[in-house]
Amino acid sequence: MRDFEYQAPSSIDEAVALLAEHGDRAKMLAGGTDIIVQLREGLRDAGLVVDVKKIPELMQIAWRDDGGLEFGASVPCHVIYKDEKIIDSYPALTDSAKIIGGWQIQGRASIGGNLCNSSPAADSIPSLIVEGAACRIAGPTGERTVPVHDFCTGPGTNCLTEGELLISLVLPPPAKSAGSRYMRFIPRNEMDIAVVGAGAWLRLDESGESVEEARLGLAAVAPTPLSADEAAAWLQGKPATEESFSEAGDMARKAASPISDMRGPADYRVHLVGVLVKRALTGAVGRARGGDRNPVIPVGINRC
Amino acid sequence: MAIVHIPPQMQELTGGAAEVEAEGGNLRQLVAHLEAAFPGFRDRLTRGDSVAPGLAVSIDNVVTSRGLLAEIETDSVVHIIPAISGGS
Amino acid sequence: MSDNFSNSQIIKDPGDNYKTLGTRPVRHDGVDKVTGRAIYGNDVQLQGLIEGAILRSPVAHARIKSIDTSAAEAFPGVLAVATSADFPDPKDKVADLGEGPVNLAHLSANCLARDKVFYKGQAIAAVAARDVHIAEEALSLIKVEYELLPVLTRVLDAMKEGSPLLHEDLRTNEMGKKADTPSNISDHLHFEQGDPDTAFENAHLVVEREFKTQTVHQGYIEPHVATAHWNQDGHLTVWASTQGAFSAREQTAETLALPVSKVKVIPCEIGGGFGGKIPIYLEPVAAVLSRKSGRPVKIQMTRDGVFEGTGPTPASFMRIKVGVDEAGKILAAEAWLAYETGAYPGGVIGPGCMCVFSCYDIENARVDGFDVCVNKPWTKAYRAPGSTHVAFAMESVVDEIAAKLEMDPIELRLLNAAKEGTKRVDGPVYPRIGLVETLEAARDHDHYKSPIEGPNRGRGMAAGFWFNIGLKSSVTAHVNNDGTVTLLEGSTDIGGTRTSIAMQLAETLGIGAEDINPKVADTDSVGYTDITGGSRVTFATGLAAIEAGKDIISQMKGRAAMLWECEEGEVGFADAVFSQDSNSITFAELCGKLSSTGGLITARASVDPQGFTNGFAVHICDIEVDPETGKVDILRYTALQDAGKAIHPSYVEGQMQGGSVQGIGWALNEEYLFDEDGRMLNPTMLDYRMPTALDVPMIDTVIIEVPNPSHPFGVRGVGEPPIVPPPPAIANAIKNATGVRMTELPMSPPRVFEAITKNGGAPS
Amino acid sequence: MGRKIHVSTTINGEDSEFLCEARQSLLEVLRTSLSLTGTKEGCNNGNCGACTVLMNGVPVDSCLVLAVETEGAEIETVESIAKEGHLHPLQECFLEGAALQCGICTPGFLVSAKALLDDNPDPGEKEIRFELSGNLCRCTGYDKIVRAVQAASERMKEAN
Repeated sequence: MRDFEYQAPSSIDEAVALLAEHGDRAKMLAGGTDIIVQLREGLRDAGLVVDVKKIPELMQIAWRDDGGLEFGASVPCHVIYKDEKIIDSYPALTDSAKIIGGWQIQGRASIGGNLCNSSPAADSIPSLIVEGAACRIAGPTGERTVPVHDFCTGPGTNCLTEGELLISLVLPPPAKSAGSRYMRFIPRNEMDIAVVGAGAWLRLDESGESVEEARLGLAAVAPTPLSADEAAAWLQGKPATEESFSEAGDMARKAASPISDMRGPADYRVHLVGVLVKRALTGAVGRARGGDRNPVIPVGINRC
Repeated sequence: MAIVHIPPQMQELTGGAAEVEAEGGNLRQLVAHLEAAFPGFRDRLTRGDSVAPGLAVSIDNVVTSRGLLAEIETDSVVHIIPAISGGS
Repeated sequence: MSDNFSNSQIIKDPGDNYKTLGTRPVRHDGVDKVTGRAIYGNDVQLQGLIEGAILRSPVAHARIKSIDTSAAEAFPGVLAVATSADFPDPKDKVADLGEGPVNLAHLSANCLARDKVFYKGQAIAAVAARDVHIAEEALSLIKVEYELLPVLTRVLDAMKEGSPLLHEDLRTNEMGKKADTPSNISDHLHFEQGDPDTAFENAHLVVEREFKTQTVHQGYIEPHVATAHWNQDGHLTVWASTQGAFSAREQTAETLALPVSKVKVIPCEIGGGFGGKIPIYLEPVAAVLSRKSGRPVKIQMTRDGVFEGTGPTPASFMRIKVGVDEAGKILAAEAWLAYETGAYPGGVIGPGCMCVFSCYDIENARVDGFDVCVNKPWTKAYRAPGSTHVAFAMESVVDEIAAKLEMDPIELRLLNAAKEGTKRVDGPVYPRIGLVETLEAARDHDHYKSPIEGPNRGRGMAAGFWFNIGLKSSVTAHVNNDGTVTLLEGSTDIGGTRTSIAMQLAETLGIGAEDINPKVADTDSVGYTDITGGSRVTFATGLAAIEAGKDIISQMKGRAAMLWECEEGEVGFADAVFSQDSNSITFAELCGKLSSTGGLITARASVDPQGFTNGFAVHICDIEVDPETGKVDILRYTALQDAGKAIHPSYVEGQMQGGSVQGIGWALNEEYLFDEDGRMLNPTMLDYRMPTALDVPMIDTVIIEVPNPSHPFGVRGVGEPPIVPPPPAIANAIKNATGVRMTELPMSPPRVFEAITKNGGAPS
Repeated sequence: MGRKIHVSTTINGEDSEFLCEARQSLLEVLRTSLSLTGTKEGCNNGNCGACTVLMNGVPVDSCLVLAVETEGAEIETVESIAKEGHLHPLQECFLEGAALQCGICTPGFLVSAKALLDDNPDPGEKEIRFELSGNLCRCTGYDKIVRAVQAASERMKEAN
């Protein structure tokens, strides 16, 4: 790979200044599990690599006064999924963090990096969408906040403009009698890229029998991960049953417009959307009713 | 006389015979004997002083690595088969 | 100990009463390998060492009009650039280089392309520089002009009349006879016995099916790597990661037109081969770069270079037809097999044709096999080369027949099993073999007898076969005065064979395995030894060790006779003790007296065993299919094999388990994906999906010790048969779980789901 | 030619300094500049785990770490698993259980397995298979590796 300059700024301002100065010749380095591969394979070119892991804000985990969570864009996955409180509050997120690559990848890869890489198949993005996460972005003109479902603009592209930097992800306080689950389908049981990924979040009414509110996120079925709003809205007020979930899955298929590639034919992917949405909702409702929230080892039928 | 099994693709040389008898204390003598009876046989089975590339000879169900010097008993059974490539 | 570390059962031969054989000592090279001290090919460090990189073709079929390396040569830090112009013209010589005959023009052009490229990823030029980054940057400065040619990626297309030709001069070889007109079909084999046509007419049931398999790679974790130093005295030293130091020496010497005496190959520890490290790719390239730069040069392939630029095992198309009577006796069988040999002739269709019916006693049979050139990498051996393809086809058809006759699949196989005296379709007759015993052990195994319950679950079984070749092996043994023996052997050790060979010498001498110090020696330090392959090392190199042991005993009897002033013939030897009348002395004690009775002893042996045996594997697996996704989950797996005498049972089990999991990968997910232009889409270990630890269960093993009559300890090769049964065993299990018969590998989720859906299967 | 950068770090408990280019991976520097060749390269792409090392106690693929990133970090490689001339229980069990054949993946497995047992002294078979799924082995079929890790965990519990 071609050589490049390396800088590790210790403040956001310093980082923003570097990024603004070098424009698209500058590439950000968090966990490096995507960018180093892309540089090595010549898929991306960099004059300057900006290591953002020395910036305190990007490495912090902070619980907000409202009970919500803010975690730095460069916090590695293994820190996220080892945090009992995060597991309990945002189980879909920890599902995702636990299956991005193997342990060695999770030791480095960050949720923020997964988001900024903006792959249509990114495992964390559907979970961030259904957990209602927003992105705190710093730039030359100051700070702005963007909902995660508006962050990606296409395969490998996002709304970050020149000089901008993702600082952290902000999650709303966990709701009562709510649960979430992320599942992906891959041919192996680990070390693979999602053929389809589905995140589901739902909140039950007092009876615990019907859905008061739901959110659905999909990966690898469109140029960007997306939020299946129609199916989610339809679930409102529906009984929290397998029937409703599989009907919601059928509706979610309509939101999918996948391509055929080496990871799976388009029609197969559309079919899988229904299957995974149903299964993710089933997992989410189990957690909403007090079921185990720990990440599930993705092996065996119905585990993926 | 040793019995030589002729694979179908060589039977054109033996007038269609699938099995012929031949004499020889080793494979070279056997081939010479066959060449006399069936002209062209030597060219098909041998290259220089060894068995032709891609072919192997099994004598009494043991594939020989001794080439044309492999010993042949008077009651030996000889097969001409493809050479096997390794693996593992 | 074995109980802690495996779920293994050994069915011993009654005559078995060995001291060392059958124990499980820690391997002699073990500590170096768990502490990181073992030196593999890429761990070689030399004074002045520089690094090389390879430029590979971006297109699958083209004429090379020109190569301009001037900019690369001028790039700072570059010390040498090489193209095929730096190789001697290989002519059209054919040489036997360890894995059968190889055309040197093809071998040379596969190391650095000459005139034409035949596949995407073929090596074209190489750069040596101060470090690999500089070398890779310089590669991008090499300008190559291509004249694109039509690309053939499918075997049946390449066989068609009037299809574009890869090699204008290639004429189909029909067992020594060349066809008159050029073709992409390099070889056609035809076997026939009995009268298949009439037998099919008389059959009660005839099943005929077509099958397809895709290109798969051996998948060793260590990339190919070679280091070469071309000394000013004209001697070339090569540090290689190879399955055969002498084979690598010959291939390198022939490619460079050097006498073998000028080439020394030092075999490093080797990070897996499975057949893929028999051919050379980098050695002569590193050599010419060293000659031009005057420095030692190391080249390691990138992982995509390994996938695209080395020899995987072929994709295939197969048609199988089998006819049986009411009782299930096979009356006739017919096979039509087409294998892709890839860029150049010389594939594995031969063994494919010999293995397709090798598990059965079939009176009337016909086999036609074709090796076909296509614009893909030049295929090479992969564990039981050619056998897994045909087993997938044949064992699926046999399973379907058993189902149609409502017979137990093992009983049907027992009824038709090959045994001692069975005449193979390619001619030879089997000696003592253990297929029947292995099938019976499977039938009686708890796994096969236990019920399988639950929806979408099924059990399947299949049998598999591979040869056990002999070939040449040498060892040298030095007896030390402390009662130990240093053993130099010529076989490279991929999976613990140092120890299995040392144990055979120990058994011969009646001493412990720990008293032998085995070393793999370079080509200047031990006698000629053929490749590590063909499941031959423990068998043939073991024979050499036994011979050397006998020589040591007879020499030491002479020394004992000197001590006791008796005739050598009066000295006996048993259980490591020499004796005569009242005199007796242990092996170790006598070692201590060697220097005072004429000096320490060296023994050596070079063998070329003519014995030729066979190994059979029978596998049972339980699977569950997810009907909504088509994904197959392996629930339980048992591998049984007639291993002959298991010298070191742990490593026999390891071969069975490792081969099984390679076969599971081949069955479920592994395949080369190509676009229409012949570009591989998935040349990474992420997208070429080899099984991870989470994809497989424990692999239970049963070793059936049916002794090999042509080895004093009854050793059979065990390395290769285990990869053969998994694809059909899993296909048969899928059939029993879902009612769907899969006829294409891999049986990946989209394929299985499509088949289930077509079958009106699961709700979606 | 890239500019050389000075890096101070701790490797296997010893202070270590080296010069590297920004583009050089930790794997490359360990193997070439520091002669720690126990860490192996299988894919140079984060997909096989042969190059696994511990960085600040966490397993990482050293092919996906820039050497310059290790400034101030603590790195542990396979060379540090055996202490004071004694093999670690994992190393003993890998040997006794024949959990290696060619051995090229073994250093990576040992480092990952050590991290696993340090983190969870009593993992079940599924946990072991899951946590080791970032390490590919092509020889053993994993059976003996999983059993060796189980046996080592037993041994370490008995020792404590």
